[in-house]
Amino acid sequence: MSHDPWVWVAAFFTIAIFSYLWKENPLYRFAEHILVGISVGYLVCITWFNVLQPKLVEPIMNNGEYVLIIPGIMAALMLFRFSQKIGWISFWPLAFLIGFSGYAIPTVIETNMLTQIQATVNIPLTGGWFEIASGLLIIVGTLACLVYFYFSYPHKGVVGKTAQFGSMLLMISFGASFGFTVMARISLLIGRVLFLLRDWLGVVS
Amino acid sequence: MSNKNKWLDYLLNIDRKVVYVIIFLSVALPFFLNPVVDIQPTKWVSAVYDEMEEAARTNKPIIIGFDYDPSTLAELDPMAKALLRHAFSRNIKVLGLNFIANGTSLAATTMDDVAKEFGKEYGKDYVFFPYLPQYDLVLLNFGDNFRKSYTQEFRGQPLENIPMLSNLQNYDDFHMVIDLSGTKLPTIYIMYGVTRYHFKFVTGCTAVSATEYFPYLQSGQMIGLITGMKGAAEYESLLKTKLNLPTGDGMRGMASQTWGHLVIIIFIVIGNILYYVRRRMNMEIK
Amino acid sequence: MFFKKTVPFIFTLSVGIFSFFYYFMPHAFMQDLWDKASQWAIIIGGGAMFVGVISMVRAYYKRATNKSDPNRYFAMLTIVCFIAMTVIGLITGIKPGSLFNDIFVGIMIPCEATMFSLLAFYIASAAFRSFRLKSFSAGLLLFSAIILMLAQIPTGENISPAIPWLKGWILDYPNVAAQRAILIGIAIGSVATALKIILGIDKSIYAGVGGK
Amino acid sequence: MKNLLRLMVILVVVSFAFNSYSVNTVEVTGKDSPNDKGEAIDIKWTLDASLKTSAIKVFVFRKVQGEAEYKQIKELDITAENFNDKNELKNNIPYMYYLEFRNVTGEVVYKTNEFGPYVAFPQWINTDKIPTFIFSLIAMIVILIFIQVAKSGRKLYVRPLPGVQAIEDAVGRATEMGKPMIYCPGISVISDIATLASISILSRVSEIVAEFGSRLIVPNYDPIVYSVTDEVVKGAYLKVGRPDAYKADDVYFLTQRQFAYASGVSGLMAREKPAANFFLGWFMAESLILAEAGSMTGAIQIAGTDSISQIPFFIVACDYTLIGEELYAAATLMGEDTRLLGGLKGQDYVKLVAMILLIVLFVLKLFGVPGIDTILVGGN
Repeated sequence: MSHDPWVWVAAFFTIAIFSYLWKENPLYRFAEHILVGISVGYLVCITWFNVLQPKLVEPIMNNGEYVLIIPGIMAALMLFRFSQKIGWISFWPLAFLIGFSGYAIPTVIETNMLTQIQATVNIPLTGGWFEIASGLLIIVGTLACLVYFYFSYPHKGVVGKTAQFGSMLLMISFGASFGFTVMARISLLIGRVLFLLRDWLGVVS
Repeated sequence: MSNKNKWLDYLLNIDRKVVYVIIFLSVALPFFLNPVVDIQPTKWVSAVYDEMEEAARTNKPIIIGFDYDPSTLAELDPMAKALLRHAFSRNIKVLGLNFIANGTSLAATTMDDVAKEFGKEYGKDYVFFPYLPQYDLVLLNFGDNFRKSYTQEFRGQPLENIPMLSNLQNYDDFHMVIDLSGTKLPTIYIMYGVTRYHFKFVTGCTAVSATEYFPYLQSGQMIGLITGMKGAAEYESLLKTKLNLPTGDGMRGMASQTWGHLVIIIFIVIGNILYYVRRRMNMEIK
Repeated sequence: MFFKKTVPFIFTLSVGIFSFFYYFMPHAFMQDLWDKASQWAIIIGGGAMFVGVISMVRAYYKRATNKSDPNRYFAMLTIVCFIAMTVIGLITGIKPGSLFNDIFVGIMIPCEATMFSLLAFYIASAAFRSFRLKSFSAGLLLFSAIILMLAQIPTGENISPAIPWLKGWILDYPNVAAQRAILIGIAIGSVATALKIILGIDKSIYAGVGGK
Repeated sequence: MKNLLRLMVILVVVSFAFNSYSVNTVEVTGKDSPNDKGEAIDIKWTLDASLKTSAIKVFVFRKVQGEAEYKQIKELDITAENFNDKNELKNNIPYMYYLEFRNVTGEVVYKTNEFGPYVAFPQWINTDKIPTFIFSLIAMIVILIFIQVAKSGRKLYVRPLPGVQAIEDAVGRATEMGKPMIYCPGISVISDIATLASISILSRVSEIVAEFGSRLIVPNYDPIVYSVTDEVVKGAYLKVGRPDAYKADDVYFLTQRQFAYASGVSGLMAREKPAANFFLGWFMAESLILAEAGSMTGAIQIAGTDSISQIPFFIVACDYTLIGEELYAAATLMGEDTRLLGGLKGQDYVKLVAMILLIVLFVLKLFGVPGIDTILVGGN
């Protein structure tokens, strides 16, 4: 049995959230509302200590980089989003931030398209018949799945068959992520149960 | 006929709470049994292990991105601890990064705990950088010189006072980059880091998003992948067999993982059998 | 009209075109300008984080002061916790060992981790009550899922070494083909989205302003 | 005059930059590292076996040509065979180098002669990225063309989708049985494409509902999406000429917290016992709760999302699932949103270009055409 008060607090909140399984109740609402308040307060402090202080306040105060006042003002303008009259002023800094998605266009094309196509083409069709078949499966399979997501030609005849083969590969892949998701969800529960049994009650080593 | 029908109805519309109790017991009870011992590490986990050994040999530091928050703590924290234990036991210097605001304290605490185990000193053997927004820009500038984005480390000292960082500038000075995350960040690391600077990149991900990283493994943009709590258990078993380091929470949860999975598989099978028996009976009545 | 629509459009277009060509032009001229712009963006990004904070405080403040809302006192509790956590953090700092960090470990971790661990219960009850083998696709999906699940646990390895091998093969071949096609589809989608935003064709980013 | 002289010196010096010095057992070459903003010189060396065993460290020394004293700039492991010198290196200045190999005790095992001079200079264009530039232009131009063509109102062909039929059948069945339908537009913001597609489908579904007088309940997650769905459903009743039949409280804002929304909709399903449920838009982990609660009431369930991690659950728990971009295609077939149509067709033809590129390169590689394996991503 742990003697650390914070472990007891953590155990209380764990049980409070688990109570939601029985039914939505005031204990759960109490824990949820505290979580919302604390996590937003946490965000404010992290933003201040890790971002605004080292990147804005200190450079201006200590090193006199007064040019940084401009981004500082633009950061403040973001908050005018909520005013009825001059809400539009918050568009300016937002527009500046959104502009950086200009870099996203070429990098997405190189990273998630050209490199992928290049890797598919570079698959070595050598070794035993099984390696060759598996390699071909990736090449033909990628094409088949792309055809499945192609909407400008009706899925009839050969194109229909390719799309069907593509949808089978998609189902196998979704099955794999389904199996992984089951493991992920169970792991989250294992983490909490381990906390209750070991760190709190100490009935388990 | 009717009582079989009654049983079927009861089972098919069983109250959710009964199912909840079953899954809870199937996860809680195995903790009282002795833990699972041997696990066969998969190809991509062994690749990460070998790459860490290579980092030890070339004596270059590594970067670990702790991009997870409490919601995915159960899968990624055991992984972080296993990787840190491996790095510290081989005297590899570690630089911690973080782009998930809610996970900042988590990462700082984990690094300090494991460093204490190996008597490693903050600033000399490991250092943790603060949270920054606009991670795409930070990752891009990291390839040129990380001092462009970071002026202080997490505890507030300027980077010049950190002995470990003296002759480090960008990705080239690190052997590899490991990103632990359940979010889209590993893909961001590849798009804004690997594509431009071609460093060795490894991902530790939650099992939910594992399947989407395999194209990057096949194309070589990513050289290793650790998947969920099982991946952490595999890495711990490698550390146990090769470096005789104690196993952590990953292995500890494997018994419950086994029972939990078996229960879910049985539920799916039984659920479908009952469903089809019910449908055939409805067919007969009509 | 000029200030509301045109100025933001000029910002987005100019930064958009500049960052597009920065990708292809490593020259020092582009690099220095990029360093300046990205440093500003990080500061503005810090400011953007407070937008979320204010929208939450407004929402809960409205509920706290609304007489008829049954959860009135809970909303007040949220506001109080928010102020308390902020003040504690600003006083004690955020380093491990501070009270701020203890509250994070003692309250935020259990609440958030337990909230998501509820999903294990939901997937269990869904597995029993709603995952049905209704079509060939669902059948193929469940077959591949069960192979994966068995291979995750030592039982799978004990049943036969073929299961872990089959899991490896499924992930390295059919899964790569399917996910690669999805990746290419999403990549083209995000190019279209980014292009529409930069060229001002899609203005929905600016929707919802004015404190409704 | 001075500038001309300096230019001459640089030209002479640059001509030396590319040759290599053979320095007895250590072969050393150096050049400006390509495709960068300058300030970087690549040094490469090859060791013979004897050096690899005796020495364990390599020390790189550098000085500006003409200066007297060398400075140690880098310490490397013996395994390293190249070094990209980037620290405080200026462009257009000739640098001289030499290497020192030291053993375990730190004693110098071998010292090369000085080699160089090497000059770093910036490049304006990164030649490795030219294929990316070409493909980016093609993609952008194709997308923009189709956005304009769709905006001009021309009809663009989109293949028939079984999913559209499934949605219309589900609405028909619920109308026959006189039971309500529940339509969830997802938990994302209005600017998300999945939400726009869901709203486009909602407009068609609410038209059918308005015509036959059945009941459609739309619980919303986002206040702004709520205001849009409210207008869309009201508009459908207007279009069909029965504005009075529109029940305003069937379309409402539920909550903006993930699990509260899921349990709220589950409670709604238990109470209303709907005949059909529609989950169309962006979903996260709560999709599992919605699909399960719906399947318990025996309703027909149609789902559609581009949130890849949730698709497996919808497939096994619902009667029909629109996967990824099928949601956008269904939206263009059912609604009249020209933006969605232009986006879909533009992306479709860029996908076609990608498919053709894959096939062509694969065929070229089969015929053994050289250089195919790095054609798209440059030499690195």
